[in-house]
Amino acid sequence: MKIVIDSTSFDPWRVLDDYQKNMSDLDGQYGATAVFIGTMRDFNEGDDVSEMFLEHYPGMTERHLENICLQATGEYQLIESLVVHRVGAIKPNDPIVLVAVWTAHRKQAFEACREIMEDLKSKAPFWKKEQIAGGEDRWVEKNTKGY
Amino acid sequence: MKIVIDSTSFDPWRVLDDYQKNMSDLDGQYGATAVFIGTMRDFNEGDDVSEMFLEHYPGMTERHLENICLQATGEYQLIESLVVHRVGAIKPNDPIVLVAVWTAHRKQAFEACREIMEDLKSKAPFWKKEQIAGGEDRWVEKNTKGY
Amino acid sequence: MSIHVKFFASMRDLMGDDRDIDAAVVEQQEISTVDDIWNYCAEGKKRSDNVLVAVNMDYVDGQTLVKEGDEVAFFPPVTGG
Amino acid sequence: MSIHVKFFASMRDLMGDDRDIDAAVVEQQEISTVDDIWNYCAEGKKRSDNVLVAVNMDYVDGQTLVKEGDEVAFFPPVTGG
Repeated sequence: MKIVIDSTSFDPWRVLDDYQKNMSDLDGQYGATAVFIGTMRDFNEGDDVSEMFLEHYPGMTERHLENICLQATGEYQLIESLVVHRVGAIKPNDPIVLVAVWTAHRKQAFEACREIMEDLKSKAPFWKKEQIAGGEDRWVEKNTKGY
Repeated sequence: MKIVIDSTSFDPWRVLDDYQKNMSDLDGQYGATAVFIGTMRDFNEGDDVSEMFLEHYPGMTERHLENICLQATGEYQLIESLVVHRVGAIKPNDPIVLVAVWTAHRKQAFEACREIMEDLKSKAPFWKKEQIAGGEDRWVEKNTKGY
Repeated sequence: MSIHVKFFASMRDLMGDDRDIDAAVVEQQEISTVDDIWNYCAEGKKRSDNVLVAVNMDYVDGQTLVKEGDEVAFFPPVTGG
Repeated sequence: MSIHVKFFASMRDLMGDDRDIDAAVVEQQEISTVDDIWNYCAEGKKRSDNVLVAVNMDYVDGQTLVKEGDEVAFFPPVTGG
């Protein structure tokens, strides 16, 4: 299990490759890997968004993400899990969040990955402020529905 | 949309990296990527499995996977989708299947990825034959439940 | 022209290799459905309820009509992924 | 010892920067719950129903008791991911 709060851009496939290479003692045990990646789009609610700032609550954010993963590990028998989340200034097409889980079977992988994401979206202390093209900064007020 | 039937081992993270780099005209449009990877374990139903052979129905397999992705594209507004499936001789820890979808929002990504996998598992013409350590080859009779 | 019959995985172990049924045999034996094809090839072997059938690479059921030039495939439940 | 109060995102725009409430003030003003902290800091501003509160980085509600040394945070609904 690993939680990363990253203030610089990350390459999700490379992060996954590196993480899985360090899991080689688990080779042959996991049959399923589910991954979700959230990426910054260049529009939101009808406006062009040129940049975004992601604020978090240092300490509480890490602690909350750890708790989410610990709970999912018990509930879904996760073999491994990884969460990476960007903070700071973000440009369109930058990855914002990566959630990955490794399990024996696919049912657990699908369900755990989605549940971790939904918990993160609804409870992990992050806040987005958008820079609208030709407009003022605005705090994002709500997330899109996950179910 | 791309369907690949692969008779040699593939690196899922590299495949994803390459595929997404070729999607650069879609940068800024997709906000969600969901990925599932099925990997060969070294045990099944209590036995050690040293090797596996994956047979398919050339022509029908590709056609069926294309139909699954076309249907999911319409139902979930997929921006892009990719399915890679191994055939032939497979060793433990080899990736067997990769399903990836790109969408505007996460709900569609999670649901489409899982539905494509479930359809693939229940209808795409592939058959596994396991080589049991110290035993005979055996055809796998059924899959584990996905829901 | 003939009907091409294919067997996959454990179905091949049971039924043998792929085979063609000549047009003359199709006519003589009055082979018109998927079930007829099975009965012609099976030499009395029962077809399990879970056997899947495809004609020209589309799933069909046993009552589906077949014609010369068709490819008819019988196979066990799939186990990919 | 004092109580540390933090505001995040749009809550900071509304309430200003983080602040410490001195032990003497806590005693004098009889500040014992999260709601008391808000009322002391807010100068009459109403707290919206969707404002989240954490004490020492755990989510709590307004009736939660606070003590000197605690870190109390107020913030709007989260929008990460």
